[in-house]
Amino acid sequence: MVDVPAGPLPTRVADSALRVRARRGGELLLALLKNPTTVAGLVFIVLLLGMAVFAPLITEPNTPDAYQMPRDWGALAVPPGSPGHPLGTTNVGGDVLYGLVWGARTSLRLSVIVVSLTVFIGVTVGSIAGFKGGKVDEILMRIVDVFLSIPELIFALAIAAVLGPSFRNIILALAVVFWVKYARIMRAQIIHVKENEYVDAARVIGDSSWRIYFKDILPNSITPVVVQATLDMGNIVLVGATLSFIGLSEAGIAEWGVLVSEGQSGISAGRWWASTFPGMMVFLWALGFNLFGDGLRDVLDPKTETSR
Amino acid sequence: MSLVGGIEPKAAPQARAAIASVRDLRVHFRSKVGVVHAVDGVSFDIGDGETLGLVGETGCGKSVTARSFLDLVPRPPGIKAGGAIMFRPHQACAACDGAGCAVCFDSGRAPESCHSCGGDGCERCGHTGQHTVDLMSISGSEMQSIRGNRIAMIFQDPGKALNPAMQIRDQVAEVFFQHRTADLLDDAGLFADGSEPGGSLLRRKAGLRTRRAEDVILSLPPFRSRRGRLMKAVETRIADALAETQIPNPRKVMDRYPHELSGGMRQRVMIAQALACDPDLLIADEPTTALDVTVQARILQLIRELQQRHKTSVLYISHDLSLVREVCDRVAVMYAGRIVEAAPTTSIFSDPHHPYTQGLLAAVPAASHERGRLVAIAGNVPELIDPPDACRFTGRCPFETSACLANEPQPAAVNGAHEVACFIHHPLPGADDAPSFDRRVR
Amino acid sequence: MQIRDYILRRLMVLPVLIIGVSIIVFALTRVGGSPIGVYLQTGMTQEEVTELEERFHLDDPLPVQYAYWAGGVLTGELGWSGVAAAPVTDVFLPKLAATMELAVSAALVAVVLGIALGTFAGARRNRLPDHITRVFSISGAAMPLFWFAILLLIVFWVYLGWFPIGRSDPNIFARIDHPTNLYTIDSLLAGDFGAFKDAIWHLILPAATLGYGATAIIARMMRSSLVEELQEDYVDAARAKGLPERLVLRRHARRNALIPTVTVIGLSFGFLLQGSVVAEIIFRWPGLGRWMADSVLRGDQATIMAYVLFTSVLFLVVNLGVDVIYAYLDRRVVLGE
Amino acid sequence: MTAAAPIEPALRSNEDDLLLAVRNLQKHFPIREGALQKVVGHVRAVDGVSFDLRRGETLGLVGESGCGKTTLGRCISGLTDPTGGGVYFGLEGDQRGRLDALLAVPEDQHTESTRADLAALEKSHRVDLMSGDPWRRYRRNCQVVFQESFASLNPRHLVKDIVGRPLRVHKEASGSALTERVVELLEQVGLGRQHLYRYPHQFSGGQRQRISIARALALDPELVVLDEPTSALDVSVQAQILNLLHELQQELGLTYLFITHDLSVVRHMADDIVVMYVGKVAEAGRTATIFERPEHPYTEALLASSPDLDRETSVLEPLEGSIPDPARPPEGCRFHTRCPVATPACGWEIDDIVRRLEDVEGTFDTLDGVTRESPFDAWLSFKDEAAAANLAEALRSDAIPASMQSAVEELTVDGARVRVRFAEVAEVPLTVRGADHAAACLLDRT
Repeated sequence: MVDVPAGPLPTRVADSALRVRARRGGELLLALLKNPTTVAGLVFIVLLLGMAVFAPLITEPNTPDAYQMPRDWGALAVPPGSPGHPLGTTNVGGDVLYGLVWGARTSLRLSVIVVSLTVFIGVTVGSIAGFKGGKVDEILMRIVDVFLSIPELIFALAIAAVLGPSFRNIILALAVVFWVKYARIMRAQIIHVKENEYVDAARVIGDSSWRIYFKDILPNSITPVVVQATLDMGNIVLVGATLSFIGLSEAGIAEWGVLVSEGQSGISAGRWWASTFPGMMVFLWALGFNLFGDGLRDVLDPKTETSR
Repeated sequence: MSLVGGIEPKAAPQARAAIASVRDLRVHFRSKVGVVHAVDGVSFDIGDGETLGLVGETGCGKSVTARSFLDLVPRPPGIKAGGAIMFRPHQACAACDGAGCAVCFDSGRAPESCHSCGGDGCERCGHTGQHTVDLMSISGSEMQSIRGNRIAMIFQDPGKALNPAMQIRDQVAEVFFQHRTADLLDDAGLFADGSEPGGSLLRRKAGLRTRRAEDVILSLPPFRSRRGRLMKAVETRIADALAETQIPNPRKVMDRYPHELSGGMRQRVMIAQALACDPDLLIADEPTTALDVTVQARILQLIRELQQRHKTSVLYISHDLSLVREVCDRVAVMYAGRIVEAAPTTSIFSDPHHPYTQGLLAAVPAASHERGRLVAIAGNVPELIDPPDACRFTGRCPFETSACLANEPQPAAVNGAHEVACFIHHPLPGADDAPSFDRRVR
Repeated sequence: MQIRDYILRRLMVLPVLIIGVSIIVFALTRVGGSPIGVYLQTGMTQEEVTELEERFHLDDPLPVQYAYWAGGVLTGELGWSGVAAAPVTDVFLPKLAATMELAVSAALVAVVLGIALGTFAGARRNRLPDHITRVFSISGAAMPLFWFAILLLIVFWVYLGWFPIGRSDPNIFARIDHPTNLYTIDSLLAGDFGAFKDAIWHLILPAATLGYGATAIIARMMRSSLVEELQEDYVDAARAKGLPERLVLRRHARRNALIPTVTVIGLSFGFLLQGSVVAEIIFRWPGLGRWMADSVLRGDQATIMAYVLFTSVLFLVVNLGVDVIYAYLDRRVVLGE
Repeated sequence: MTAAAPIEPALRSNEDDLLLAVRNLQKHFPIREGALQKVVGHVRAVDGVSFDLRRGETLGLVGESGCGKTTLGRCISGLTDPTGGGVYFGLEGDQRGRLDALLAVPEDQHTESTRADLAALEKSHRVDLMSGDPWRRYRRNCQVVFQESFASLNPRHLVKDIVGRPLRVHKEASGSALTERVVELLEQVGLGRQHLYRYPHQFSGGQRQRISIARALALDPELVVLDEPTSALDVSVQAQILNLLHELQQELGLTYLFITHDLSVVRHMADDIVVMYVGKVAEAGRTATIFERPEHPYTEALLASSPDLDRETSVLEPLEGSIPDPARPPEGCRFHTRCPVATPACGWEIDDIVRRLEDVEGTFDTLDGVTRESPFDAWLSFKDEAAAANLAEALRSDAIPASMQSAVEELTVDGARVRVRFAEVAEVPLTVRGADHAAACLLDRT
């Protein structure tokens, strides 16, 4: 309603494409940092990723397999603040702090692998459906609808159960369940972007439809996928931890869901720390990525992007 | 006086004061890059029964000015930075009780006498003796009683201005329920003897206040027939309003949804809804821009006819000069948040004074302009962020001088009703290099 | 396109999806090796094994096996549940009632609270209530259900002791008969107010666990669609008619904002089904979810497959219902975008 | 259906200045409905249009929304394939004459050789059948400038990439030579080197259209299709763009197909005008003749309704009714449903009964069936005899125009059924009205 003209912004004469793209990136980052919730999300992410990367420095890695929880038989279920175990131990002597730190690394591994897998599969299938259209689109979308009709967690649960409990199987189960989301987003975006006149303009100058896909359609369709991927970095750890909590992962590994599950038996006896701290980590991890993802969506949303 | 579709000119009620006078209106917007002075000191009058055209290009502030009448500018980001809009609402004409007579020029409406001075003129009513309110400062409830009742508005895209998920009947009925509750009850013959079973519920129904649960109660046998009578009363009024705007078969249209009607038909429903309570002032925000040429012509003729018949004053917002020439009695040209020129239609088109108006008229691709020789005003509309105290057309004006850069020209009369805000016509006393038409800069 | 065509088209797609789901479920049963394992006892001879395989048609080509399997499912023969030590179909209904009682009560809370919160925030864009709702709904989406349930348990059961665990006090439960297996309804039918209070008291914590996430999802959608509707021209037109702000909100903006939110309510039902698995484990609630969790741990394939099939069909039917409401509420949809 | 009668192009150019020939172009979009999405009808957006495009001149394509002008533009620029007829490019010497002769041969009288000739001609000249070199040549020579200045530039590309892309695609230049050529193009449209490294959202509407024009000129084409280039711009910015387009045409000898709904813009810019109504040509001719002596009632109404600075306000009654549905175009002359001077032979049909009387209270409330022998002849059956009699009465009253009344050849009431038969009328063809001026109307207004 406010018909304030966009008008040319007084920008210095830039001499190279790189500097302009860098300035553009700077503009986006600046807009991101303006929103307090996004900054909070970013802070959580940096802290958690830092924990994951510097795990060996924070706590001595367990030999032979750093991902197995070290047992301190002398201190079974000691409360937080006791010597050597700032956050206490589980009822089998596992140090909770060690579990948190190395659990962060497991979660990072899980989310990075699953997100990259699902984005790749989803974007490919979505692009084929969106770009080809017609019968191919119809069939692919029916398959996607079938996958989407089974609630995420229950589907992953069934796959992991059939494959047998193991961390690797959880990754596989999550990949099979989560790729459809990206296929649907990508297809919708491509059909939306295909209508824009700059795609017609590219056809008029005689560019090949393959190059039009990579130069015009993909770059303008990828934003919602990036936003969803950021959100899923959080959601995948959430669902993964739930699967481990239910018991589909290997006992004794440094994984937050497993720790919460093992700590659960001590609750009625008042031993709350073994479940509370790992559960909180899952929450912070998911919260961080969700907050940052939400902020990213507002900034990258084409409506706001072009009106700046 | 221009005429459309062969309607002869009408006698303008000169005796009465302007229906609305805008005085130094300022509306600014807080944006990411600073405070935008979208409307920055706008003043004009709308004569009683007159059609005033407010013309300007995108971003000149014409739409913000129009919406300020009904306080529809969202705050934030909008800021009421100053000025006043004095409005003189009418009431039913005492002589003919609204039927229309010579006293009220057949409009059925006559001005209210000023509450504070009883009609002999005082400060509050701007010495007009007529009841006056400042739309920029009245209370919310008072504004509500004016919106849709004394001042109505029609919008640019009728497709968007009607609620897509609501039948035409319910949308138009809202105006009657909101402003004509008592009349509806009388029409339905309710409360004739002072009380009715379930009276309070019926009153709330007639005033749009009932919740879903109360509606259910009202549909039960003891109240059903009374509710039926009330609905029949409002439906007759809706049918009359729709028929007024030449909508064929109004009863059938009432049951339709907006997306089932054509663009022209939707605009007619909007106009029927606006004129339902016979307002004193109709604000038309580019009502025909989204319509085809032939449909636009019919809608313009309809607006003109209704304006003549009901003597409604009209504030017509548009960016199309040749359209405004056909519809309006007077025209005010806006540029960058200010009025640069205002005059009767005939004189502003035949003898434009302000360089911007001249540039605009020369830029319209009319037949008489040779191809390729259109006068294209150079440059772009200026950024209105904390604008300097100078004429806003500088940087694009062919005759500008240092005087124009130093201070802001105020609108002043040139001859009779023709006002212009330019130092060429009103040179500043003592300014050395006053601009003139024979000294071109670019 | 009439509403009739729109619904017809949706109805035609439903069986295709259900068949698709059944194919996936069948594939899952075959992925983990032949299902013969459940029936094998130690020390069986080879002939007995081959005889078993013939009986269960395990030696035929896959499509034929699928046909027999699907035939069995349709006739209600869902196989044997090792966990419940009984055929799946016998145990299914009472457990379904328990889960439904939990899911529906959580859904009621979520729909009412979610819409109210979303409206409250949407109408006050970028002011304090809006930010609070955004943080509430984002944390709701990010909240791990198992952690939230454990926190509730620690605070309200271990330390404060306000709420009991499990579905009901065993002897009160035994006191009345259970025609519908919905414990709250049964107690009302039996007119036993004490039992009803007990049932409600047991229901609060698990319903709160599920309700929080679902409320967050619905509130987030309601807020964003209300903000979008408030920017439409017809809202300004309603104000220009002289309607007070609360009527503009109630009769126009909110009603249209509800339409997309209805779809999300359908989707959040899926969220409740998933959440019930976790909530039932922690609060020892004897529903389908817990039965599924135990079956998963014990590799009891028949139950898992029955559960997946059932929840998917239920989810599809609920969403079809939501679609019909959506088409009915918003005539534009019937015209097709 | 190949036209039996010879195709009479609305505008005929002489041999040497012919750039492009459009012959009986049709584009129908299928309408799918019902649960199975089966095709129930066709939107006949373009329904048989023929004209020539003269080299170096501007042809204005004007009409209201839904008349098919944009679809026609997309067929000519090769963005959409027509469902009938064709766009022919690069016809030299007598090729056009041979083509018209071959197209005029009715389907059954084609011999082997004529069929082969036609196929050969179409293979190398018809835009949607071309391939290899002829296609590449056409593609370079026909460019487009779009209306929505926002959506026609890729928001993620810099101006240097947008304007330079055609040159890179056709490998005309690369590296610094490419940059220089782009700067040259930018200067040609009034921009400069300082705009090279900027994104589209950093420009005003007018500047974005200049970038669009620069891109269109990159391969120095012969024909530029301008699809409502200035409709989204303000008057002063529009003037800048129209002046620029005119200068470029003079300098580079460009041919423009100027598509717009704004009559004052088309009068200012176009040498010839084609007025379209519901997918067909209503009138075509030199701009001056059309504006001074419109022959088709629709053109006359269009000119009268559009406000014009030079003319005193119009006194003509604005048009009745609204634009008919392109999926069921009216018979005979497509304008007869709204035409103030319609004659009995203008194509009155059964649908007109519904169009005219549906707004009269109660006429069709009890109608329960229409059995059609043809668009002109049908039985209308009602539930009660009174309604049937009422309809028959209405068809004799002034509820319907006099010309429609006299077009009724048979009107019999049989109980609750009414049989109505109108005079069968063929489609109204374009008739020549003077040098290079044709109109599709039965009336001769001179």
